[in-house]
Amino acid sequence: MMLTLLDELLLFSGATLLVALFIGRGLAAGWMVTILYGGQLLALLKMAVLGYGGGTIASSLSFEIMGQELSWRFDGLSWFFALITIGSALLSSWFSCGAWERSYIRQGGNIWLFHTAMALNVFTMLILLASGDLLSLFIGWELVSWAGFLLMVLAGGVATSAAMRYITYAMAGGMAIFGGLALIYTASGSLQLEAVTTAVEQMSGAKLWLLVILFGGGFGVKMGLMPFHLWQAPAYAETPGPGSAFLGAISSRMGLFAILLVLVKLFGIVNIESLKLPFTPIDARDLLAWIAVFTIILPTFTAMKQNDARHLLAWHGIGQGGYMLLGVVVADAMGGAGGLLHVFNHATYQAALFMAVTAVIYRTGTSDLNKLGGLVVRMPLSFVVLLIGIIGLAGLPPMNGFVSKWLVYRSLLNQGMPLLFLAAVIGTLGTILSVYKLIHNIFLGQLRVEHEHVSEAPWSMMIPMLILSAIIFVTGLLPGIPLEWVASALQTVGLPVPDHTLGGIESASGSLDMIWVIGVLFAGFGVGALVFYSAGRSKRVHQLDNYAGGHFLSADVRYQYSDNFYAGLMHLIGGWYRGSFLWLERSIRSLVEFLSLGMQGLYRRANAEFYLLTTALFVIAWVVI
Amino acid sequence: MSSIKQIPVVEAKRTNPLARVFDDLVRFCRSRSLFILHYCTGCGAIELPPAMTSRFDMERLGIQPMVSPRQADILLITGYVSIKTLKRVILTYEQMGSPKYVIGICSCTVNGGMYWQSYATAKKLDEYMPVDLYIAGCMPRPEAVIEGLQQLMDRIHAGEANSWEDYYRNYDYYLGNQQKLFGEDWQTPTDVISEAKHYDLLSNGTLGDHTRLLEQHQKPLEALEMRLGHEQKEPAK
Amino acid sequence: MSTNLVLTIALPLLGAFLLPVLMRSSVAIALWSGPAILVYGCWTVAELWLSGFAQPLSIAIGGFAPPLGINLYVDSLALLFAFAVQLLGLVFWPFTLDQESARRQSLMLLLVAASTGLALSGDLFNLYVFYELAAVATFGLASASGSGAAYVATLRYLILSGIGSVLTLFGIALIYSQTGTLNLAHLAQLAPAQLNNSLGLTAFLAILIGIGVKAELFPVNTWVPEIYATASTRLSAFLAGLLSKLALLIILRLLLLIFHQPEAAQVILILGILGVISGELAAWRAKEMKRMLAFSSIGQLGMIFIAMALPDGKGMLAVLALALHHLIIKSGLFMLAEDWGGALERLRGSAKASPLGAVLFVLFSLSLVGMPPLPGFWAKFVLITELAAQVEPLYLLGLTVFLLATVVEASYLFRIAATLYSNPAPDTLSEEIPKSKGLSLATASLFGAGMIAVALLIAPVGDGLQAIAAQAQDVDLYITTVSPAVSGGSQ
Amino acid sequence: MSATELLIELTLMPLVAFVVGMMMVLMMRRIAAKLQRRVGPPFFQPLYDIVKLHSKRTQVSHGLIHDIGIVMAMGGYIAAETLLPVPGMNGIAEKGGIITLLYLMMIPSLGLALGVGQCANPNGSIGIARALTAMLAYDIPLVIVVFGVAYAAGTTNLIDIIATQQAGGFETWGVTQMPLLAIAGLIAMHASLGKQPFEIYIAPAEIATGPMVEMGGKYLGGLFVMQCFQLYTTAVLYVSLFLGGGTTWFDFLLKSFLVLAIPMSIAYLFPRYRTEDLLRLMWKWPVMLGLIGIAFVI
Repeated sequence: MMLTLLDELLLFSGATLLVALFIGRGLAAGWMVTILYGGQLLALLKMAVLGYGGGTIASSLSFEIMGQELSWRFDGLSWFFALITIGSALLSSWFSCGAWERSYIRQGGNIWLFHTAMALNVFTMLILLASGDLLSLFIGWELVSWAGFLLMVLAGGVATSAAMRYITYAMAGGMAIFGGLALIYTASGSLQLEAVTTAVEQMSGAKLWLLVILFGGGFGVKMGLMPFHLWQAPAYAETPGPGSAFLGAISSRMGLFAILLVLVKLFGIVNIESLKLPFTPIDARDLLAWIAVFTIILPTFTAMKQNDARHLLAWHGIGQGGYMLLGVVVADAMGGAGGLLHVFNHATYQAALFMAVTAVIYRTGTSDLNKLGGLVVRMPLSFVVLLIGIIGLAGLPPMNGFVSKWLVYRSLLNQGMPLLFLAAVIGTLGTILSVYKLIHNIFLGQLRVEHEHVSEAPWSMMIPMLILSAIIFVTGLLPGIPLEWVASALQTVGLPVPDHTLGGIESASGSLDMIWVIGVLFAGFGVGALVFYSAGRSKRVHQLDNYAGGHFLSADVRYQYSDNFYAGLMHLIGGWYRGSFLWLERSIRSLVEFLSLGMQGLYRRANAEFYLLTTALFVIAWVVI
Repeated sequence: MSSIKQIPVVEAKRTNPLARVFDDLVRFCRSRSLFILHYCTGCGAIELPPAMTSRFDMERLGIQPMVSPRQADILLITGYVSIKTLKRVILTYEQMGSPKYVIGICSCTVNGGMYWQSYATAKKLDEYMPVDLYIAGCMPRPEAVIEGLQQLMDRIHAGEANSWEDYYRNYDYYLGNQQKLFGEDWQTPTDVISEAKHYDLLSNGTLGDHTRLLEQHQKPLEALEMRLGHEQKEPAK
Repeated sequence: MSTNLVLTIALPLLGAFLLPVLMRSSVAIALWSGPAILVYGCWTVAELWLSGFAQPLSIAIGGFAPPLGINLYVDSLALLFAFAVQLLGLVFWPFTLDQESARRQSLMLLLVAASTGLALSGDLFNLYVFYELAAVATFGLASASGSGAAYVATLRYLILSGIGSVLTLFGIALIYSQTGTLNLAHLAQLAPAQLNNSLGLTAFLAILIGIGVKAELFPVNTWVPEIYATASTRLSAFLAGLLSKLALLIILRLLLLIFHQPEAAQVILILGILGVISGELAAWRAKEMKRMLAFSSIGQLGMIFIAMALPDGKGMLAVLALALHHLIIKSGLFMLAEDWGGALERLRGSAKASPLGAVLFVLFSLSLVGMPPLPGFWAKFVLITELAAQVEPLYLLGLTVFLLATVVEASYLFRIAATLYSNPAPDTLSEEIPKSKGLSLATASLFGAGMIAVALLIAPVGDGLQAIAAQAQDVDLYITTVSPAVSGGSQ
Repeated sequence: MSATELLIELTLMPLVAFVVGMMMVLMMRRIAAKLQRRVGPPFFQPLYDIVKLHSKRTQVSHGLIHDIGIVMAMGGYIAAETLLPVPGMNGIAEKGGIITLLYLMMIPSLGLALGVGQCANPNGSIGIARALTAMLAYDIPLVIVVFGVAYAAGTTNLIDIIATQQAGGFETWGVTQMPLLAIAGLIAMHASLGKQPFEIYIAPAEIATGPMVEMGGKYLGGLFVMQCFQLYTTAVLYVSLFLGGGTTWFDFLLKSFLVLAIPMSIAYLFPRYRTEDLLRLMWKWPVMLGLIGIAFVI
């Protein structure tokens, strides 16, 4: 049998899984797995044609089960997501090799399980990305969900409860999709994409609404969209360092992939737009957009209140997902491009950020923002990585996050959606606030006595971080590179493509050329440096030689502002954090508790025969009447 | 970080005429832009607001109040200086950026004034730090303050107000007096001696018995240099 | 060869009565005769199957042709279950050797005989008789563990199923009074004319509730948790896995052959939905593994009832798939539960003590919640596609309940999994941690292997089931097979 | 346009900005003096201050980031000026557009934040926390205004925005087309200057001028330079959004100074707001006005 390129990729990925599974206990295993990820990346790059102008590559693997055709293939969209998946897996696994691995084992972690779970995640994700019909999509979806569960549950303790919460959400989402699948099947008589598209055309509004809700909700759970976002932050944050980098980078984007495939490609934004919400001016698309916007704002401002670096980042991961969905549902050229480009950018800087935080934990043993500070003098490279990461996350030039957000803003502007635009910007501002808190409380301010002897993270962890930082900057300088891939992905889902240059976007209504912008920015820095350094030579002083209103500072006194950052802001908005969703979750939980209590009571009753007779009488009476 | 080569701004014996013009400009600017840090201990503070506000308006002379010692050029001390206060005054003085000037206002700073017999006040301010200018009086009126400031400005322009260098040159003397008051384990976070080296103002008066005493007690406070080393000093927790 | 099939009922029956006697003379023979009989039974059925079994056939006992005589109806469905009975009888054979063992083993044989009868018999009255036999055997076995709780539970079970039998008998009597025959095939012919009325419906419902006691039909299933929690695990596995399915089989046959009233389907649907809700919810708070499994099997049976309620046999395939899947998975889970009894909290850290058991548990759970590509997924897929195709809101309600129930199921099953994998409480000694081991683990892994085999061969298995379902649905085939004379339908 | 011309523009634009900015600082201090019946500083006072600060012997540094922060604070604005078209010089305005400009204007404050952070002084950190909060406060009305203008002009390119306003003289100016947005913009601009009553993050008597607490010598000097740029940029941005930019340097500068004079003459009449009051104010009135204004535009 002739192997297609896709087969090679899947085989490679499967091989990685097997290697991790069988020889994953040795210390060299990490490196071996990492190399295999590299191999997967190569296998993917052999399909690079998909990234530049499309076509599809089918897998020779396909089944027929109970009259269901199952097939797998890759197109531009799959390639784009697969690139991010494998890339982040490669770097995370590289990061985990060597020093981190040893310390993880020293703390009683099971490294074999870790590598296996990572490999399993990548494998299942590739299967999901390759799905050629709705049934294989669902199969891939469930596999990804459970693989993610495995990775999240690794750490035990708090992580276990977080993962349990996740799996309940994920099952709910999966079942919603399952139901939707059944409905579609009855409508179209097949789960092949073409059949579904034709079936959607002559589907009644109500039914399409139901489908949009089922699928949107189901996929939304994984993306952490608004009402279903609670599980994500703790689940990602409590995963062992590199794992959280990987999950944060790509895992929840599978939801976006599925949304693109089903809602955008199969249903079509036009059909979705035609669904009006009764008694209101808004339609399904606006509904999605507003969900996206709330997903941007609320988690971002929740992140601002976190005091654990990993949780803070994880909450931002949820918030950034909103930008992607927002761009995709606005669905004009710039919006679509922005949404998809943001997937790539987010993956890069989120991974870098989680890695930097993990490096800090590796050296100091804590990620509590109130127990750190001043580490820049001890871990300068990690600081640089974190800095680049947060600039990307906050979406400021010169990093890549700016480009994608710029595109989203522009699309909202062109479409004339002021409120959405405003909300998106509010999200960005909130992000700036909370990432400054992050970098300040870890790296700036007063160095604690117990961290006097901390040193920079080892190279095995440093190199992947630096590579990521380089990617973040380069794709910020030359957004044209990823935009090529994004363009071909957009074509496959049938969205318009913006005309882009190497430096950015060409548009009659105002274009963007990052090469120039960054050029002048650095020129400006140069001039500033000239002015600055031409003045007198400066003298470094100890951090305790500091203004304290005439007070004599000493090392044992903490002279650092970290807790209740943004106190003034919280005076105003602090009362707005109601935890309503937590309350909702708890109430649902307790409702189930209550019901199940009742049911057990039902079964604990001794007079079973009484039930029997009553039922008998009841049904007979029912017949007679 | 200052690996970049740059021109030291103020230096004696410059031959380059342009440089002399430049120095002149710099001195002029210094004299016309003075940021004051008021250290108002007991009394005398009351006379400064009028000097600043609409009646006399220091700002027309380019003088304005500042808040933290890092920003200020003039340390303006009014009223008696109790020993406790003096510690703070010295700390503040050492944290100020040179060229810096000290003005003692009111008789108390000159000779203890009405507290000349108190056990708890430092009588002569210039035993503990070089004072550029005393404005005597109990208390001096704003005119006097302005007058004094103008004198200081002229001296700065003339390049004579260099008493701050004296603190580095004769640190041992000042430190000695400070130790007399505060005991021999007295130290401030500022590493004056290394600064003296930094400004190449190290002279034979800088070091002496007292500085030796200081070095015995001093908890070292070198600046935290940025480290790139990957070898862990202590095993990671 | 077809007559050998009768032996699969007769031999165990014989053995059941002779065993105590044998026991007195020679223990060895007595010990091995039981398994031998079962092996023979398996072989007979398998051999019949393998020898190109295509057309269903009817075996008239004693040469009297139906409808007068008693007959066994053998189609692939019946064969499948007959085989399952013999096999599981073997698997769950009480090998323990003590003064009780003779009684237990003979009861086991009796149970097997009766179950086989239930699977094969083509006659309503025989069905009833075998049903009673099975019940009697079950009482004996359930109380055999000897604990007080077991006796109480068995007593309740006894009363309940007693009343159930009375109801069943009442239903059968009604039918007989109406039609004058109890032969299924014959009834199938007469039904459209004579039973398609409220009286027929009453009869059906009476039988439904009566037999529902064994089929764990809501609400006459309150004996389930007690019995399963107290009786020996192997028995529970047998009951939950097989006997309930046989009761289902009876109801299914009646539904397919005789009672086509929509009301009948509706009642089943409603009771099924209630069963799912009550079972899964009750399981969510269960503090003990066996109890949890008991409740969850109530829920699963409820799902099967929902499938059964699908009009004109659409759900046949789903019923089969779900039933067989549940048969494998639940038996396996019960075998695991044998060593993991007691409070769930005790199970902390068991995964380290017995990794294989834990892995099996996770696999079974995954299949139970329908994770592709495990067989459970396909079973559920078949069901929900059928349900979604219906227009009545009640079916869609069923669909919704089904999906929600699955979420609940996942959350409680994986709570156990998490407990297994979590670190043991600091003050527990390693020997305190329960390990799953020995025979039970072996049996469980047997079922696990079976499950994986099915998962791998899902395509052929699916086709096979479709064939079986098609055959079982075919009423005319049934009639013609049993009484060729009346194939014209002239009665 | 040839490369040399572009190069000249790119060098001239920041230079002009700096000079004009210093004049604006002077104007600000003079206005304050006049309001307080004082004479006020001499003409070259801003220059004196900057030269003096850069020529201090002691330059207390708390570390590399401390230095880099100041460099970013100056450099960010220097870069921003090249995106801000002035009469006769467009620089690279069409390469960026207004959104980019707004984001570039955040770089200096980010740099300052980093630099202050390494000073290890809580006063500074509190100052930055307040500054960022203030940014959250005034940027919301600001982006509403920018959205309105850009949507009305149908472009984010500042050159086109100015051109469309200059097309029909005074009638087509932003201020006449969208008066509500203009008012909202004015308030937001005032807050963005960080002058009284909104100077919550300077708060001399409270947190020792917040970010500047550890800044002396050229560090403070750098911030003075940054202030010049800030005043210039804010004023010119407003002029190009609402007052039709400038055709000649004369009316351009006239407009800029006038625009700046408005908040300045209000500023020194009020005491300072508390942080939450600033937020409340900014999120209520200008936002309301802005949204109504946008409603008119769309």
